[in-house]
This record gives sequence, structure tokens and C-alpha cells, in this order.
Amino acid sequence: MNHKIENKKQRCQSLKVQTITYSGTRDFVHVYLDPPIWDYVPGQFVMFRPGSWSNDPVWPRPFSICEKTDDALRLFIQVVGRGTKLISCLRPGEDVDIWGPLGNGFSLKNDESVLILAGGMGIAPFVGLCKTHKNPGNINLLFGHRAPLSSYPYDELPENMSKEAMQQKSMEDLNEFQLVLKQKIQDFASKGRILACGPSSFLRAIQKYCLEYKADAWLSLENKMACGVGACLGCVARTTDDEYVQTCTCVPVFSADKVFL
Amino acid sequence: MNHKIENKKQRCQSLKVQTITYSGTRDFVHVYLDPPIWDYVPGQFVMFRPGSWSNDPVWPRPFSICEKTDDALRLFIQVVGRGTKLISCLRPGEDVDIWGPLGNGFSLKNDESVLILAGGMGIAPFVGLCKTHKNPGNINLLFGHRAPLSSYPYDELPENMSKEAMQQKSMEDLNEFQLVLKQKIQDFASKGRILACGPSSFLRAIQKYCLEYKADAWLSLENKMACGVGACLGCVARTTDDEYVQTCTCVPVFSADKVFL
Amino acid sequence: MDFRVDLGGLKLTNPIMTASGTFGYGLEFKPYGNLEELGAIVVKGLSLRPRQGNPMPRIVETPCGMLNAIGLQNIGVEKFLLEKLPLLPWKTTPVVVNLYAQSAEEFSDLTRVLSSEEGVGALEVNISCPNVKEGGLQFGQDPQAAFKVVNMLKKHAGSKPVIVKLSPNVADIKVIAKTVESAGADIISLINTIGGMAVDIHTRKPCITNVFGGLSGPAIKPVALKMVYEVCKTVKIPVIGLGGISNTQDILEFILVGASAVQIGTASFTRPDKVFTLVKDLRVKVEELGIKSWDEFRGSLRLG
Amino acid sequence: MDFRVDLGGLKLTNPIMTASGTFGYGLEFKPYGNLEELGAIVVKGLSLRPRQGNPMPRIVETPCGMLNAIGLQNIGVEKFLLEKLPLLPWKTTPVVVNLYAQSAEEFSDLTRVLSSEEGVGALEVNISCPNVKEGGLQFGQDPQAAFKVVNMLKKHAGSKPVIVKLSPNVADIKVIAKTVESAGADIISLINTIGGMAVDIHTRKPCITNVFGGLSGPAIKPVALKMVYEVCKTVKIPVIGLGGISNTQDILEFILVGASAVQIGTASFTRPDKVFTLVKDLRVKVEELGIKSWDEFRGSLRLG
Ligand SMILES: Cc1cc2nc3c(=O)[nH]c(=O)nc-3n(C[C@H](O)[C@H](O)[C@H](O)COP(=O)(O)OP(=O)(O)OC[C@H]3O[C@@H](n4cnc5c(N)ncnc54)[C@H](O)[C@@H]3O)c2cc1C
Ligand SMILES: Cc1cc2nc3c(=O)[nH]c(=O)nc-3n(C[C@H](O)[C@H](O)[C@H](O)COP(=O)(O)OP(=O)(O)OC[C@H]3O[C@@H](n4cnc5c(N)ncnc54)[C@H](O)[C@@H]3O)c2cc1C
Ligand SMILES: Cc1cc2nc3c(=O)[nH]c(=O)nc-3n(C[C@H](O)[C@H](O)[C@H](O)COP(=O)(O)O)c2cc1C
Ligand SMILES: Cc1cc2nc3c(=O)[nH]c(=O)nc-3n(C[C@H](O)[C@H](O)[C@H](O)COP(=O)(O)O)c2cc1C
Ligand code: FES
Ligand code: FES
Repeated sequence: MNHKIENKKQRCQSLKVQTITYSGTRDFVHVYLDPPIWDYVPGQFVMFRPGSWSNDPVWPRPFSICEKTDDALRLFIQVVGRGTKLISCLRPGEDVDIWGPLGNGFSLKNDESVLILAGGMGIAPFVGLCKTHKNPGNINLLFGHRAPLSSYPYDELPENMSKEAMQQKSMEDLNEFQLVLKQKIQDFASKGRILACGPSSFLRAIQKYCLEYKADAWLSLENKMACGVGACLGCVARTTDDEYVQTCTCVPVFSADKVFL
Repeated sequence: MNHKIENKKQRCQSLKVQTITYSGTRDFVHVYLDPPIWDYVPGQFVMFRPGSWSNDPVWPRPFSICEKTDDALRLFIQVVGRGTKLISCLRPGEDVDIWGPLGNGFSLKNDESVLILAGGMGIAPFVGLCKTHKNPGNINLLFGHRAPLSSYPYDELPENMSKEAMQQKSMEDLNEFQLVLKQKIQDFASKGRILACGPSSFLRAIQKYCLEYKADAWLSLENKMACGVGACLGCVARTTDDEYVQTCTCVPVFSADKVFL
Repeated sequence: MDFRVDLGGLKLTNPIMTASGTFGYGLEFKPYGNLEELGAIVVKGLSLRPRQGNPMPRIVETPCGMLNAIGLQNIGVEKFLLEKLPLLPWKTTPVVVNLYAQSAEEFSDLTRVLSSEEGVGALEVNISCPNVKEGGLQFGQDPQAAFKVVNMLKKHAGSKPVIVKLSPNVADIKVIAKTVESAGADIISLINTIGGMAVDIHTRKPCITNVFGGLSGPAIKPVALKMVYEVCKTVKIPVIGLGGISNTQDILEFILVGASAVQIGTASFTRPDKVFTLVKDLRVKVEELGIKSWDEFRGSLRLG
Repeated sequence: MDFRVDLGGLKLTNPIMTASGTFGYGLEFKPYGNLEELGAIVVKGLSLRPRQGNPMPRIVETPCGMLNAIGLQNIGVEKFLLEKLPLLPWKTTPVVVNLYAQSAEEFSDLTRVLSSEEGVGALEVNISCPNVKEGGLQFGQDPQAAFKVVNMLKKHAGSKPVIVKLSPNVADIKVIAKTVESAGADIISLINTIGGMAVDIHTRKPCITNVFGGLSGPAIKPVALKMVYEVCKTVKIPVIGLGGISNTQDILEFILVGASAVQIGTASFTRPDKVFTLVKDLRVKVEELGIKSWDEFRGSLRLG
């Protein structure tokens, strides 16, 4: 992995919850925390563990950094299980142990065209990326989603970037989306870098097309993680060199031709 | 135990937290819940387990019924460990599993004199008792406490009952309190029933004096409990008949001459 | 879906039983639900004569679990048959008597007394209690001793199915499971509690007078599930799985690895109507997962 | 109070060590604390040659704990000595190398390589890993095999203290403890993880490809504490206690039952600076309890 960003500023801090807002339903929440002292690269993530968790759940939960401003660290979280349910019930003022920024993050140049493929919660890391991009005109985003578009931070993406959202409610929608994906990748393969984040079925499809069209594509994986710092070896992914590498430190952003999904 | 009250109305219900108010510090809380469908006898208690506890802590926590009105079930709780800490952070609207009313409760006649000895949180069951007593003039209460009096629901006790509070901050205070206790018990032994609730050292002292002066005294024990319904045999107390009886069902209110403390 | 389960002679309307020692004599839970809705009621371990159990304290809470060293306090088999059994709905819901004895002879005396009782649906032999000095665990850890006890029990049990309850405190659960099967056990139940301990750094004393206690509750579920899986792969007789079950998902996990029925223990302390709720909720969950029959689902774990 | 601990040759500035496999090669935690403040650093289990470990998924969360079946993925002893050890502060903080091998011969080869390395403070032999097919656990469950391995290791270890790490998956931990002591072990550490399993009722598959995994975390603390207590009563060599430790109270509980030092495992996943915080907090707690010296406190549990 030549892509590793040296980041000596990782820290573990207790940060206070500022507010939690709901996006559409109670299943999509924006968590705003007091800002940590570090800076980050979009695609990087944090480990998140509320102080109130005591013994159970044992593990922290990994979340992409959605956005970081001078005022707050913001995460965009979908309630899918017990941990995220508990997180969605946090109150302002509660302490959360946060360590990061973790992983490598996306590498891209402001003056190059980029195709962003986001599936569902995979939009999270791209919010900060797009909003801080010097040349939003260079961004093309395709967003596939199941829940209503209003559940996601789609509208707040810069006006002057090109974006398209497609909702999948049925198998037909999904098939159509796959076709559009394929077409986009084919069209874009020679033009610049492709960045993708989303559920594994989504990434697998993208990987297939990217290999087919020899695109320069980077995929952000979401393996289960326990430590987030490369120590437990629970989050590894198998590379094409037949190595198991920790997705939490060496990646999670992988070159599409280097990893088995 | 001839004292067992048949209570066929025990129920387990999810009740909503109405409000939580703090008394003096955050370590003394009044928890108001939607009223359950049953009625109770002062001295009875409930098992209390917030729905949010999931796997940990495993056990519910037992609390005396402080007061029950048409509007609310009220508990008076001191934060002493992890469970009570979590309870003190509950929010209005949260669900709590409550089963009760459990145990026997105090038996007393409205037209007889009664001496109530309460130590610290031992005041909880007597709030409802005093406030619903038909003849408060018959009540004599001695209240020993460590925290400031304002932490306890002492002021709300009926005007027309006789009450006295003594704070223990030092060994001397404690010795003096013991002397007063002894004197009260001696004076009262022939006049009516004595009811006591408080920490075990407090109850042990009372038991000693009551046996000495052959008082008709009833003590409310606070053993650790897991089930609250007589099934686990974890809460037993040894009686003078050398039997182990469940304090959760057969008692917790014991005749002072029938139990080893 | 047909919820009934036939454990080789012991017939249940659904696979949910209570676990011994966590459901008293059953009557304690009457205010909280209809006992007739349960698959079976397993009562507190009974001995020939009443037992006082261990001195207090006997229980302590631990992370996601608890330790107990009750020491088999019970009213004795006679009083149970006279005062408790008649009040239980044994005609509709099998009442399983959990047995404890300190010697093979005592076990056989107990069995004789119970085998002629119409209201007793099955015997569950506790050869695995870690909380008493004599008997109990040694039978459960020593295959030869276990064989002898079970063999003899079967002789006196008449038509009553004999369930043998195994201790997890062994190096290889398969060995003892195989042994009790060959000794004639009709059913195996597991796991009993895992040996554990807790201490108080302030008083510098054990939290339980008995020093050691048995660990139960959600904490032990992964250990229980593994052992139940291993035993199901090893024996042909039906297996009852337990250990840390607290919701319908847990129940289905045990059935998925091969258990025919389950027992609910410590979870009954989190809410006295827990086991009744589980019976209702299991129907919903099974529907949701599209499970067609127990025979199809049981042991259908796919490897590799 | 003097916080130092002398484990028969292995000298620590304080009793808090990291547990193998939960602290990587130590370097992963450099951003989160000063490694020199730790009692000792125990690194991920190393084998003679690099190992890939088991296929994914390898970990799953359980109530108050987790299962893992990493399968000893490691970079091999050579690469460790070349690339990792030089970056660790071994001059101030002993670096303990945890060893894994599939045969007695491999164990002795490994030991020979390590015994001459100045930067290696001690060897911890993992005769208790439940997650690999060959070696590991069988040494830990069979006293005779354990004796042979430890005996031979000692021959090649030179002046390096040999720590033997025991498996809890046995019927009687005292037997194996006594055996490894008589085979020459300098120190015993326990417990390794407890065998467990988790399944997914939706996919009907095990949550871990390896099917079985090892249970760790707060859930197992009561089991660990009992075994540490029993071993401390049985052997004369120093004992390192671990299993589910997550706060200073837990640490003192293990020392109260007789442990000379402790290791922090799964707790490091709850916060990467956990072990550093514990070192600081332990001083406060010890003060608060009025503990005068480790010698006075260690094993001072009062029975009856
Ligand atoms: C690098 C990284 C970045 C992520 N960023 C985000 C984000 O910005 N927003 C967001 O909502 N989610 C994100 N996730 C996923 C998020 O971590 C999981 O949804 C969360 O951990 C689930 O916790 P839970 O307790 O609610 O679910 P559990 O009860 O643990 O599991 C519920 C379901 O979620 C799945 N799941 C559990 N843990 C993970 C995991 N680590 N990754 C993927 N699936 C998991 C389980 O397989 C199960 O199907 C990210 C994951 C990774 C690894
Ligand atoms: C019948 C009965 C009625 C009670 N009524 C009240 C009441 O009205 N108000 C109130 O504040 N408390 C009452 N208690 C005590 C209350 O149940 C405990 O304080 C509470 O369970 C402690 O929980 P925790 O998790 O905070 O403490 P833990 O962390 O479990 O323990 C902290 C400390 O509290 C002690 N403790 C734990 N459980 C109990 C227990 N069941 N009884 C006594 N001490 C315990 C422990 O030994 C320890 O010293 C009552 C107890 C009983 C048995
Ligand atoms: C308080 C208590 C008492 C118990 N008494 C008995 C008993 O008398 N006989 C027995 O075979 N098992 C007894 N057990 C063990 C349980 O039946 C069960 O095997 C164990 O608790 C594991 O299941 P669980 O995790 O669901 O509780 C007892 C358990 C507890 C917690
Ligand atoms: C992810 C993981 C990997 C582990 N790897 C090893 C190992 O390589 N060698 C070893 O001896 N123990 C290993 N262990 C066991 C731990 O060192 C420790 O014995 C066990 O986790 C119990 O302690 P804990 O509850 O504090 O985690 C591992 C544990 C975990 C959770
Ligand atoms: S999460 Fe532990 S190594 Fe990646
Ligand atoms: S608390 Fe279970 S018997 Fe009293």
C-alpha cells in the first residue's frame, strides 16, 4: 500500500456531544461533537465509544468523518443495530471517547476530475470532501440510496458540482442503477480517479466494472473493527498479493485492483 | 412468618418515567413513574429495571415504594453504585420494567401509637405511610441521617405528627444518636409498635435495644436481590428458627426477635 | 408452524422451558403469566431431605452475568410433592424435577420416589452443581462416576425420561456427553453454570461466603453455544440448550446449532414474565425468518 | 508506595502489562501514550515463520465480551526482531515475546533465536491458543505434553525468564499449573481465552469462519479470577493474572487473590490509551485504599 498517509496527530480524547439532529426519521442522525485537536483527510474515520457504555457494548464503533469545522466534528450515522441505537439516544453534554483520525483517506487533486460513487451511508465521507474541495466543478457524484433522499445530507453538497441521486426501492431499480454505474465507470475510466464508499455489494459491483474498464478507482471498505489502531487484526482484508492487511490503519481506502471484497 | 400479606395483584409492567427531580445534590433523586394498576401497603417495594439496560446490569434494583398517588408512583433513590447512577440519568418518557408490589409491608393500626425509626434512605417507605396515616398524631418519628436534611423528603411529612431529625457527621454524633435511639425504644416499648428501616448497622443497634426492652418491633431488611419474587433464594435471611427465608416475598419486614441480622 | 417438540418421550407444546433454580417451584411466577403456556417447568433442584443451602451472601452481580452459590437450598422432595406439585398445571405442562444427591444411593432413592408420581414429567439429574461440597460436580467431571449414576437412575426411573444436565467445567464436553448417552440418558441438557469468583477489595473478602460460585447470564452464552453445538454433533439423543439466553434470537441460535429445546435461566430475573413473553415473541420471530418447521431449522448451521 | 514488582528475574516498574494479541507490536499504541510508563509490553504471538492467520471474519462482539479467531497472524520472529523490536523502549520497559509453535521442535528453535536477543525481556509461551488447528491448545490441556514443551524451552531460553500462559479450557487448572511449575516455568500467566461460538440466525452461518473462537473481555473476569486464585494457592512461582480486566478495581482484585502482576487485553480496544490511564489511576486507587506495599496486599484475601 503505497497510499499510506503518515499521520502523527492521532489522539484519543473525550469529546462532548453538542447536539444530535435527526434527518427525516430517527434512524438517520447527525452527531455534532466538540472539535478534536487534529485535522483530517476525507475518507478517514474515527472510533466512537460513549463513556456510558461501561462494559457493554465492549467495542467502539467506527464512523467516517462526515465534516470537521472549527466548531464541531460531525458524524452522519444510520441506526442499524444496538450500538448505533444507543448512539442515537446520546444527550448534549455526554462524553464520548473518540480516537482518530484513522486510516488513510482519499487522495485526489483539486485540479483533476473525480467520479464519486456513494451508496447509502457511503455518502458520509464525501460531505466534507465536496464541501472543502477547491474546484467543485471537477466533482461528479452518483448517489444510490434506499431511504428517501431527504434522509441524507445530499442537498447540502455544493451547488456547482455535478450530482445525481437514484433511489432503489425494487429489484428493477437496482438493476437499472447497476447499469448506470457501469456506464458512468466506463465513461469516466480515462478521465480521472474514481472514489467509492458504500455497502459491500455496491463496492463489489464497482470493483468489477473498474477492473473491466481499467479505471483508477479507490474503494473505502467497512469491515468490522475492534481496536481501530491496527492491533487486533480483526479487520483485515485480503489483498491481491495474498496478504491480510488491517483496513483500519493501512486503508480503509483500497485501490480497486488490490483487494478481494 | 405469620405476617405475610396475601397480595394477588402483583404485576410486571413497563412504566414510563414522568420526571426525575434532584434533592439537594444529584445523589438523591425522586423518580416519578406513571402509576401502576396495583395498590400497596407501606413497606412494600418494587423491582426496577430500565429497558435500556439490555444485558448489563443484569439485575433489577429493589426500591421501597415512597409514595403512590393517582398520578404517579414515586421512588426516592440514593446514588450509591452503577445501577443507581444509571437510574439517576433516566429521561422522561423512558420505559422502566417495574414489578410489584413485593414483600409484606408494615402492619399497623391507625388508632395505635407507633414509633418509626428511619436511618438515611430508610425514610423512603415512611413517606407514604405517614402521609396516608389517618391519625398522624399517633406517629413518632426519629430520623438519623448523614447528608444534609434537605436531601431527604423530611419536610413534607405531616405537620401534626411528632418528628425529630439528628444528623451524624462524626463518631460522637453517632454515639449520641445511639443513646437517643436506646432511650426512645425503652420509653416506647410498652406503648405500641416500632417500625424501622435503614442501613444494617442501624438495624442491628435497634434490634439489640428492642430485644433488651421486649419491644414489638419490625425491621425492614435490605438484602441483595436478584429476582424479587422468591425464586432465586439469593436474598434469604436466617430466622431464629434456623430457617433461610426469602426477604423479598416473606418479608422484608421482619419481627425483630425472629431474624439474625 | 407446528411449535411442538418431542424430546423422546417428553412432549412439549413449544421448545421453551424454565431453568432449574431460576424459576423457584413455578408458583412464584403465577402472578406474572400463565404457566400452561410454557413448554415445561423445571423446578429448583430437590434433594431427598430439605437443605438449608450456603450461608449468605450467596449471589453477586458480574458483567453481563451473576455468580450464585445458593448451595441447593430446597424444601425436600416430600414437601414438594405434597405442597407444590398439586398446584402446578402438570396435566398440560410437563413438570420436570431437577434432582440433586450426594451419593449414587441417594440419587436412586430420589428417583424411586419420583418415578411413581403421575405429575412428574421427567427427571433432570444435576450432576454438575459447582456449589456444594459433596456430590454434584464430581459426577459431572468424571466420566466413570457419571456413567454409574446415570445407569442406576435409569433402572429406577421407570417410564420417566431422564435428562442429564452437564457441567461446562470440563476440558472436553464431548467425552462426558457420549458417556451419559451410552449410560442410557434419554436427553441431555447443558450448560450448568461456569465456576467463577468475585472479591471485594475494600473488605478483602470474597463476595460470596462460599468463595466460589457459578457464573450464569448473557456473559456465558458463547461458551454455552459452543458446547451445545459440540454435544449435538456427538450424541443422537435430544439436547436441551441453555446458558445466557435472553431473547428470541438467542433461542434460535441454540436450535440452529442443534438443540431441540431451550431453558431460560438468569433472564427470568430481568423480568418475571420474561419466559412468557419469549413464548409469544418466538412465534413472531419464527414467522419473520420464514422458518417452516423445527425439523428443517434445527441443526441447519452451514459451515464453510 | 513502591510500585515495582519483581517476577523472579523479570523486573517491572509497575504491575501493569499488556496482553498478547491485543497490543499489536506495541508501536501501534505510540500515538496514545508513553510506552516507557508500562510495566511490560507483551507483543502479538510470534511464530518462526510469518503466518496469515484465519480467513475473515475473525471477530465478533458478544455480551460484555468478544470472540476472536485471528489464528495467530504475525510477521514472523525475524521481521519482528529486525523491524519492530529496535523501535520499542526495551531498555526501560521489558518487552515480552509471546511464542507460538506447532511442535516442540519449533518451540525450541524459536527460543534459541530469542534467547540471545538483548531486547527480549522474557518469553511467554502460548500453550493455550484455541484458534489454531495444530499445536497450541493440546499442549495446554495435556499435562504431559505441557511438561515436555516447558522443560525443553527452559533448556534453550538461557537467562530469559519463561512465562507459561495457561488455557482455561480444562477441568482443573491446578493440575496443569503444578506441572508447568515442576517443568521449570519461571512465571505463570493466565487466563487465555475461553472457547466459544456465535452464529447468525439469518445467514445460518457461524459469525466466525473458524466456527470457534476465544472469549475475552469483562464477561470472563469471574472465571479468570477463580483460576488465578486457585493457581496462586497451588504454585510458588509468581503468577500474572488476566482476563476481563477493565479498571483499577479489577487489577486489585487479581492482586488480592495472589497475582503479582496483571495484563490488560480486550480493554485496550475500548480506548487505545486505556493501559496508560490505568497505570496512572492505579496509584490513586492504591492511595485511596491505604495499601502500603504489594507484599502486604498481594494474596491478602480473608476467608471465613
Ligand atoms: C471505516 C468505517 C467507516 C464507517 N462509517 C460509517 C458512517 O459514516 N456512518 C454510518 O452510519 N456507519 C458507518 N460505518 C458502519 C458502522 O460502523 C456500523 O454501522 C456500526 O458499527 C454498527 O453498529 P451497531 O452496534 O449499531 O450494529 P451491530 O449490532 O454491531 O450490527 C448490526 C449490523 O451492522 C453490521 N455491522 C456491525 N459493525 C459493522 C462495521 N464496523 N461495519 C459495517 N457493518 C457493521 C452488522 O454486520 C449487522 O448487520 C463505518 C464502518 C467503518 C468500518
Ligand atoms: C427491599 C429493599 C428496598 C430498598 N429501598 C430503597 C430505597 O427506597 N431507596 C434507595 O435508595 N435504596 C433502596 N434500597 C437499596 C437499593 O436497592 C440499592 O442501593 C441499589 O440496589 C444499589 O444499586 P447500585 O447498582 O447503585 O449499587 P451496586 O453497584 O450494586 O452496589 C453499590 C453498593 O450498594 C450496595 N448494594 C447493592 N445492592 C444492594 C441492595 N439490594 N440492598 C442494599 N445494598 C445494596 C452494595 O453492597 C454496594 O456497597 C432498597 C433495597 C431493598 C432490598
Ligand atoms: C440462582 C441460581 C440457582 C440455580 N440452581 C440450580 C439448581 O438447583 N439445579 C440446577 O441444575 N441448576 C441450577 N442453576 C443453573 C441454571 O439452571 C442454569 O443451568 C444456568 O444458570 C445457566 O443458564 P442461564 O445463563 O440462562 O442462567 C441455578 C442458577 C442460578 C442463577
Ligand atoms: C484479538 C485477540 C488476539 C489475541 N492473540 C493472542 C496471542 O497471539 N497470544 C496469546 O497468548 N494470547 C492472545 N490473546 C489472548 C489475550 O492475550 C488474553 O489472554 C485474553 O484476551 C484474556 O484477556 P482479556 O479478557 O483482558 O482480553 C488474544 C486475545 C484477543 C482478544
Ligand atoms: S480494528 Fe483492530 S486491527 Fe483494525
Ligand atoms: S430476590 Fe430472589 S428470592 Fe428474593
